[in-house]
Amino acid sequence: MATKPSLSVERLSRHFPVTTRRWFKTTTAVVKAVDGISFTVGEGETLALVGESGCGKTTTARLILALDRPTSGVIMLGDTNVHDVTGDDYRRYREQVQAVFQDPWSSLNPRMRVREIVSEPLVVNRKRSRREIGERVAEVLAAVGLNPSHADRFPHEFSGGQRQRIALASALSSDPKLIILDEPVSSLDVSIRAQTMNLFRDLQQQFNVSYLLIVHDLAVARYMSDEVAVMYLGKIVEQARTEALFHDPLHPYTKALFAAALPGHPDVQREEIILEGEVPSPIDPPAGCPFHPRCPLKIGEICETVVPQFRPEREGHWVACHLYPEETSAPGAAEA
Amino acid sequence: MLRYLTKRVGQTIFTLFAVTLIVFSLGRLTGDPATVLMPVEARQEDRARIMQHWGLDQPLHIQYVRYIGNVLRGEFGESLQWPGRDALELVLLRIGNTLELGLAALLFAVAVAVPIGVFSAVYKNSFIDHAGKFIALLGQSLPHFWIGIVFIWIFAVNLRWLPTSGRGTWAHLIMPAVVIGWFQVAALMRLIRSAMLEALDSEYIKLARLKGVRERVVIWKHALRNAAIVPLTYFGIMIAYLVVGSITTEVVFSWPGVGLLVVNAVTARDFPVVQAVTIVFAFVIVLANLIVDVLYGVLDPRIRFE
Amino acid sequence: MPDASVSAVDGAPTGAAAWWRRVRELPLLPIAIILVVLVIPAIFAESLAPHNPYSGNLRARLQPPAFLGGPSEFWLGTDHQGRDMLSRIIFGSRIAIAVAGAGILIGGFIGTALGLMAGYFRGVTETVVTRLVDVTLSIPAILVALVVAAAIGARFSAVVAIVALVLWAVYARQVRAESLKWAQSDFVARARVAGASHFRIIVRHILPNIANTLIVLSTLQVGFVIVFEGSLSFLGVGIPRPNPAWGLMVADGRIHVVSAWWIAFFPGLAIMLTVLSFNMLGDWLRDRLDPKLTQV
Amino acid sequence: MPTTAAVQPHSRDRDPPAEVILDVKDLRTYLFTKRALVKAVDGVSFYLRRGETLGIVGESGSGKSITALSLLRMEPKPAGRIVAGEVWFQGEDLLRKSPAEMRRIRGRRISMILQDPQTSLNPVFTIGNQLTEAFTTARQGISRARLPQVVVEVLRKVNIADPERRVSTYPHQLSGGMKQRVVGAIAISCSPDIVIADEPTTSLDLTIQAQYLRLIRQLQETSGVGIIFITHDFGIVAKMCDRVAVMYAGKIVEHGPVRAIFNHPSHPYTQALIHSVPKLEERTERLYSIPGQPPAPGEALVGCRFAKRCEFADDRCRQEYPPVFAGRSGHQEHTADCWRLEDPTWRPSLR
Repeated sequence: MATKPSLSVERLSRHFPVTTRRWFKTTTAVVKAVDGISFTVGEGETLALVGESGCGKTTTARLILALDRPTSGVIMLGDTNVHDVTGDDYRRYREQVQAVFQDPWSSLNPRMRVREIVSEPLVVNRKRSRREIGERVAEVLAAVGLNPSHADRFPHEFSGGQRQRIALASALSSDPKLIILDEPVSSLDVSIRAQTMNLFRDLQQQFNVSYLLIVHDLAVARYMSDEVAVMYLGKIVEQARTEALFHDPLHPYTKALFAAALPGHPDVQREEIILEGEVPSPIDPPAGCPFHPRCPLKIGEICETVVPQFRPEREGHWVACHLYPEETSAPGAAEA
Repeated sequence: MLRYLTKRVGQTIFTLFAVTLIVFSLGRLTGDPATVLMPVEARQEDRARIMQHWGLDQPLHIQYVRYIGNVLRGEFGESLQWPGRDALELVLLRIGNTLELGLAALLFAVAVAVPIGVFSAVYKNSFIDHAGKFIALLGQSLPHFWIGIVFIWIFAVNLRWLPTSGRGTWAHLIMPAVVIGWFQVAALMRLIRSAMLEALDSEYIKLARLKGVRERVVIWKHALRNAAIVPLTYFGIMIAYLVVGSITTEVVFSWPGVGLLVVNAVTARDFPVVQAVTIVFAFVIVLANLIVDVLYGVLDPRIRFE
Repeated sequence: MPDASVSAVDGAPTGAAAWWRRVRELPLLPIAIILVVLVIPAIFAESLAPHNPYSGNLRARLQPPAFLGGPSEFWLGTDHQGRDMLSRIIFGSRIAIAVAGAGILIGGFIGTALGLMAGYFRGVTETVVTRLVDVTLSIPAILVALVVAAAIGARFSAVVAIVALVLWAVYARQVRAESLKWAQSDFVARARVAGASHFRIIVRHILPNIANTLIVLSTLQVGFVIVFEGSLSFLGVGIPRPNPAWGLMVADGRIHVVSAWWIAFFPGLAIMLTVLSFNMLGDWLRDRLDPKLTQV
Repeated sequence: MPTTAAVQPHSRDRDPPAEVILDVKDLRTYLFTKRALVKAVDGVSFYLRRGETLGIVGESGSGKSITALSLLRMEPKPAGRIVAGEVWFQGEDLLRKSPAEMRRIRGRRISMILQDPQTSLNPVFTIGNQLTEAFTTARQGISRARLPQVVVEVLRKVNIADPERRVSTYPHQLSGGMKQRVVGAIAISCSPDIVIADEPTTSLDLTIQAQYLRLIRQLQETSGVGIIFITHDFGIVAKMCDRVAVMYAGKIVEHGPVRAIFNHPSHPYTQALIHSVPKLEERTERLYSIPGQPPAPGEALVGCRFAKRCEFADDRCRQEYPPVFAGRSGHQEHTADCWRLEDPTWRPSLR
């Protein structure tokens, strides 16, 4: 929020209908995988979406990548609404938003040479000559620390860390504004993670690209991102600049996540907050605050009935929790 | 489970309709179904009667509705080869013999394939595994009709151990059942082997061993119980193959079953009998598939408690 | 997954030695049998066959093979019409190749196309294709062949059509399962993010990854088609007489099994050797190219 | 370990002295694959005291899981074979036991929790069934009539709500966290002396992981079981373990009490790993990035396994495997295999 936004998401929702038949009675329920979230990714910055499995972070990524259509809400990249564009505008969008996925073993086509993999975003959008494409491939391969001779090899000749570099080279080739990093290091060996994360950070500066980082590891989020949004059951419950959030988490769920995270040293003493139970099913989410059944700091009935509003508790530090009531005015009750 | 069952029953009905549709359209391929459904020397009044029975003067969709009606009532018309005999009656008269042969073949296949499949998975790359692979390869490469004749030449003509053909004592059953069953041994054995290998490689088998469970129990209880579900899906296709096998094999051994009946009927251009056989066979196969699916649902708790 | 950072290409020796090593790894016996029994006779039938396969000498009926004391001009003996068995078997290879080739090409093409679409687009396409596959596979094709033969008689084109009818379902089922798997892979998601069209994704991303499956499947299907065509011809609902189809020859020999076993034996042996070789070749290919392909 | 060892860990005990219940000496498990001989576990020695938690940390392919399986003679067949070593447990060498004797030890005296709860329960048997089997196989002398009650009790011990109802459910009806609790219940069912936990929380969500780790702690406090924790995560070690052994390419390269290792990591690999993991508690300006890749399985290894990626390596490191030296913390149990430790004043400082 400090710099001008590169991507902005407003009240984005993705609901999946679920039909269950029992004894010829059909009931239709709705899974609110993503439920009215809003955020922006600043230019050249990294926003981390943090949460446990099933919180909606991956669905959000798919919506932004236009692999799926939202139920409602808008995703704006610059002035274009992602899900409205067609033809040349659509192609331009495809050039400007790229992705690196979690599993380096399945994210590269085993039947394609590295050259074809890296140049694919350029080839399909047919705007450059073959020579330009060749130069660009050499350029991005060099940027990720691979040498030009690697371009003629197949993915199986590379290790996991190298494959993640190839995926990043491919993402960078069309000079995008935004790259979605979906758990980019979680399937890599521990000794490879640091070099990969450092590379991602270095290239962000070099190419002036924004990252949307989907991640479950809080320490990775702290190291990689400028801003962090914490998701729970399809909603963002807290969002702030990284250092502000890690210094003083406000939402009880964020606090519990921090408490649950593994320490960096045996002498680290933390408040013991262990949430009971598991994340409720998104088919039938709890009324009121979605976190109230597990919340150790529940303040009363209001948590069970009223959906807390997502609002700034401090400058740039937003939270959705009844512990932080609005001091004044702001009529119009909580919105879903 | 209920949802699973209704779905399967629905699919069964759909398949049966598809079969009738195929037979119906094939009967009208030549343009004039009357010539297919009647002997060449048919008299004018017979002609009229048949036209009326199948509604041949009506538009096609009406014909099909009438056709379905006739099929549902089991009226396939009169045999052309044996005038005066109802086609379905001829089929039902002989279906017992075919089922007898099919069952014997099935038992043979299961009795041979399950132990070989299990042992070749447990003792992978051992002698028994290689022997099993060879049997499987051979079984899938030998044409039934030919191996039947070779068997007759060896065991009946030269060695005189078994009767050449026909039905009667259990000795008559041996050769045709083995001939039909052999092909199934091959397929079933490979399936059980790969399902067992997969099961034996799983984490839950590792856990069972970590619990200190005996190897015998690990194999025959934990692994086979899981592995048995996989080949079960193949049983439906297997029954279809048994039918195919029974047709050629019945011809080779002059086994008085439906297969022999239908081949003779084809030679005699006895279309009513051919279509009765086809639909009865399709019914048997589809029903067997349904039973297998139900069994599958019962054996696999992941489906039972869907 | 293993960390395969070492290049497979770097270490491999090149030149004649490597070429020879690769040849030696091939399953030479099945390939040789296929060449000797099927391919060479089919190409050079006119020059290889010592006699006319269609007309025989009735005075030379049921002659035993030359090596069993028959006339030296009939290496494998003669049938009930005095036709030379060897010549008929040689010409029969053409029928086997024609039926297998045409059936696999037609059925394979249709099945692959539908399977790819079903696996990639999902939704209604998938439901329709899988339903049709299930129906096709649950009706034994031999029954369809019987009905067709009863309606219009035995014909070459009908045999090819029926083979294609079975095979499309086999291909569609396997291809759908495979393309479903690949369509969900991250590299397809990346291609879509890059802006690749559906056509490009199917042709450039999915098809190359199932090519091995198609090769293995097709090899294994050759054996099936030859046995299947043989069964139809044996029953008199496949290739019409007097064509020298192997299955027909076995059928001719059935009634003479007591007096002239060679009439049924040699054509059946030709079928067995061909099919066995293709199955061995298919198994070999499966181990090399596609170990995960289960029972076909 | 090589004979030039500077420290004899087995001869000394910490205060108060606790009984060593498992003593592994020079264990070697090789994988004889078609393509290569993989020395997955290449001369590993460690010990476990009653009631303590030992962490074995390493990356994938370091040999940590095969080490754990080898203790129970469950090395992956047919490629894997234990070629040398001793595993002393209650005065007996497990590597000399017959298969039948081993079976009586597995599950009863030493049990194991596997990594993936999704696949480690048999899908066609109920939870109750699989737990009952654990009791009956171990022949605990529990009467048939009392079995259901015992099963419910052990489920209650692992904090499964409504255990009476849960016994008749199948694995697929439970969440991942619940399944892992059931696996845990099977592991503790016969009150073993040692539980080996092979990355039991890697597939669990953060808050579920916290619940599970707390459960393990509680069970250990009440039963006094010794735990060997196999993990790739130093965070787990920091949270759960008393001592830690760091594995790299089939060898234990450093060993010692947790605080000694965290405060004075002595092997460059340990040092690099600790500095390459981002911290939650403080802002990290830049992580240390370890160059290169871990050795591929089957790669011929001479000298120190880490030499290729090590900033401090010299020619001797590349040619000769170092002996065991005392670690920099000065703690008597702290050891590391690194030539640099020859100079007791040496202080590794990573660039």
